[in-house]
Amino acid sequence: MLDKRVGSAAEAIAGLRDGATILLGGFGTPGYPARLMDAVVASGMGDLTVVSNNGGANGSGLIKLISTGRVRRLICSFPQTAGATEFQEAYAAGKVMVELVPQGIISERMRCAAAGLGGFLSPVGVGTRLAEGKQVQNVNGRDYVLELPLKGDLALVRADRADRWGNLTYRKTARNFNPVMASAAAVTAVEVREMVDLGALDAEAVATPGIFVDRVLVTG
Amino acid sequence: MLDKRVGSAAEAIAGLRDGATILLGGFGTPGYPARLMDAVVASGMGDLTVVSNNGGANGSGLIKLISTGRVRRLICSFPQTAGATEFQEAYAAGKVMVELVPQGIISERMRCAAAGLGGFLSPVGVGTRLAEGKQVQNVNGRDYVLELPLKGDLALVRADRADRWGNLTYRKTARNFNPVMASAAAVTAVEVREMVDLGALDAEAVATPGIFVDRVLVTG
Amino acid sequence: MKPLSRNAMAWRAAQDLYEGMYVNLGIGVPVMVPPYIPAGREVILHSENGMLGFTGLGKDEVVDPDLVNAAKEPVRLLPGGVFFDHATSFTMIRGGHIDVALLGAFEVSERGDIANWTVDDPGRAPGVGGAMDLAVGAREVRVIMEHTTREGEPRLRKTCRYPLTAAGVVKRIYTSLAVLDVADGVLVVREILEGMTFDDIVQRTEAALRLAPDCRPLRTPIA
Amino acid sequence: MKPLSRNAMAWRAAQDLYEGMYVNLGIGVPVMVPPYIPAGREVILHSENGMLGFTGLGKDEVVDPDLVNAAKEPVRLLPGGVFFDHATSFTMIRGGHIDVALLGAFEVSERGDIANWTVDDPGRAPGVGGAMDLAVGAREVRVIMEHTTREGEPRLRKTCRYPLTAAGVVKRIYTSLAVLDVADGVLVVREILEGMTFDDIVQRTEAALRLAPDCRPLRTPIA
Repeated sequence: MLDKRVGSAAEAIAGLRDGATILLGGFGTPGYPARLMDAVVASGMGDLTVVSNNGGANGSGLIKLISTGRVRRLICSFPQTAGATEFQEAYAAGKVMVELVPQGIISERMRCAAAGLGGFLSPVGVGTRLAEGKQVQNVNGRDYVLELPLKGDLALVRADRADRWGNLTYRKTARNFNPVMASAAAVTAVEVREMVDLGALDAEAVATPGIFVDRVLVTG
Repeated sequence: MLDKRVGSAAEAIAGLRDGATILLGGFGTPGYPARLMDAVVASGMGDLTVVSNNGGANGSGLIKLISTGRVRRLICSFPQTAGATEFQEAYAAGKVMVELVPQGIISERMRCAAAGLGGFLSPVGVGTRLAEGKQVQNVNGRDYVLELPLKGDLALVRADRADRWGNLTYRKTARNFNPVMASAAAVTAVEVREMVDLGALDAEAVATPGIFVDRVLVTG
Repeated sequence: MKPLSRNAMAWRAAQDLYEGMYVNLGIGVPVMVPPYIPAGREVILHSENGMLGFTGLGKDEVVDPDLVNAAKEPVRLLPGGVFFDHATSFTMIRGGHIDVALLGAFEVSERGDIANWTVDDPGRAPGVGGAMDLAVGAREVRVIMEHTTREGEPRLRKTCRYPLTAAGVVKRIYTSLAVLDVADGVLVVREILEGMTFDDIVQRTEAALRLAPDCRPLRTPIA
Repeated sequence: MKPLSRNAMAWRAAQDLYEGMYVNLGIGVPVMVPPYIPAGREVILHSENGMLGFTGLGKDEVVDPDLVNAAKEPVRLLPGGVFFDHATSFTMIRGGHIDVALLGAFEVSERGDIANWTVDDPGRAPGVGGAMDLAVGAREVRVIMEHTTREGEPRLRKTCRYPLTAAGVVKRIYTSLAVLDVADGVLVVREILEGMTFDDIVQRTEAALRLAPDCRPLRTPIA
């Protein structure tokens, strides 16, 4: 019987190694997989590349990793959280290198990897500092930046409900980056509020089909 | 009050002109917008480019258009329907030019247009006849074909339920090409089985948000 | 004359949003717009984190931590509102499906260039968010910003001094003193804060200006 | 010896599908596979029109015209089965999320090239469907086909005569006479139809062959 449930957060992130690339779901707090990230902190792994829209705040696992210098590179669109100082301090202290990518291009680069494509031509950022060093291609008279796929070794995802095949539903704006990240990593670990029987999820409303999911941890 | 309902199929396709590009939903019969296509037949418009996975059969609006020479170019992956002869006869008689595109590349090219991108690098068809004449690019040691966006003037979509904002749900495998086509045309006309009150559709299960939809016809 | 407050600027920008428009509101003053959209107009708001069809939360409404806008503030979903993932959200943004993006900015040039993502402070990590996607992808880009910096320097420039978000994309600017449209390398002044003159605006602006023949007084019902 | 029937070939291919595999079945013999998957193995079938987790329809089951597989035949969704759109479906296919694609073919070469989309009949419009996406994107491509044409010509070739679907992608071939694996420009014969010899296979094959040391008889419980 196919059952993707795991018993602990440590088991969910098993295989994580120094130097890995982690795709980390969430937009601020909604959809952020707090328990899985705590397990990453506990794992001791470092030299990580983390793809996350934000830089973490308020004592989260991500900000702990960053503050202790274990994130070599943060690929994000908006690292700073309003009202929080921890990221700014770690950044000013040189503890993390930031690769700033426009928000829609982060998700599109991950989708590109998920969909098995070799890159895409983006109109975003053309002629700006964020396109420096990237190849520019002209198609039908318009300039585009060639953006390359962004694939993770491990995706950490927060969902609402799952079944044992790994089908997922999300809750409101906690969906955000999670579906695209789930589809763009070699291993996808998910924490969910609730596990339901196979067949209990609406087949029309599953936002992440189980094919993209490897391990599911129920955290409540 | 924003209300995308229209009273007739003719109104739903209003503005269609000779030479237009139509994105036509459906995979065989499921999800094929029969009433809207009948209106295209009745409109008398020709010199059309039609993007459709199949070439139509069994007296459908599409096969009528093709048989009467009104489709200049059919962009499809699998024109022939098992057991049907009408398409084959029209093709052998030179009534339609076929641009054969791998099935996943048809939808990806439409998604590319929908997402405002300039093209994408595809591993599909590299070195085969279907890539002849297309630009090949090597990225990180692998060859890709540069595929360009495919945008419609009019998308014809079949959905299950809609609300007055144009939010759509589909039914089972009748979903197929419809969501990507709905998002990739200048004007999107939809026929639905049923209209429901605003707020009656599950906000987590709407497969096509109303932003992609212009006109909704209830056909039952 | 006292310049318009942030609320008053939000009010003014809201008046130009019409029935059936799909509108994205950037962080800063733009996210303050919803309560000022004239009653009865169904303007459908888009939030890049993955939502269409919401409005601000009323005073006594319950906060749902999983229901936030791009500024991570709690909001309320309207009937007909829907959720989707981030890739779909930016398909809407880049693909020309958003009618109007209302953005904050540091500076706008007379050619409609916008700079709103970094002030180049070497000690601070910059943040771009969805600004570049919105600036390039929305059908129309409008900016809400103070007319000048706290130090009194013009934000409407011949050329932006800060790194660009996108070039030549801004159509209309709502400032604390005026409403201006970008037209062929010059900003056309459509409305001037009641009690001020065109010369007052010229003195506070570096960009080339032209007075619209039908320029009207800029009045808001809130301070 | 009578070659395996289409059903028997489908049966043989089904035996190599294991618990938890995501498998796409092409039109032709592959879509006949579901009833032969050993009971109790949860193999999750993918259909490129936008569905995961289904099986063939039983004799007395009601047909739902909106519930079809890639061959447009009615099927039954299993508990846990889901629907999605076409772009998502091919994300699964091209992105390496499908463990096994079982495809029909006209010819396969000794290097694992596959030709399955056109026989170059100038009077007939060719059809490619999802074959090229599947051939390039699935983690493993397996082919089910008759060992020879109706005229007795080998379908396992040194080089395919028909236009290619993809080069060097096929890993295993189930024919009506044998099971073969592609290995460095030679086809390794793993199983030979019971009652036939390696020489019998050699005579009916153009591709370079090698007999596996542990080659077994190919037996099926159905005719």
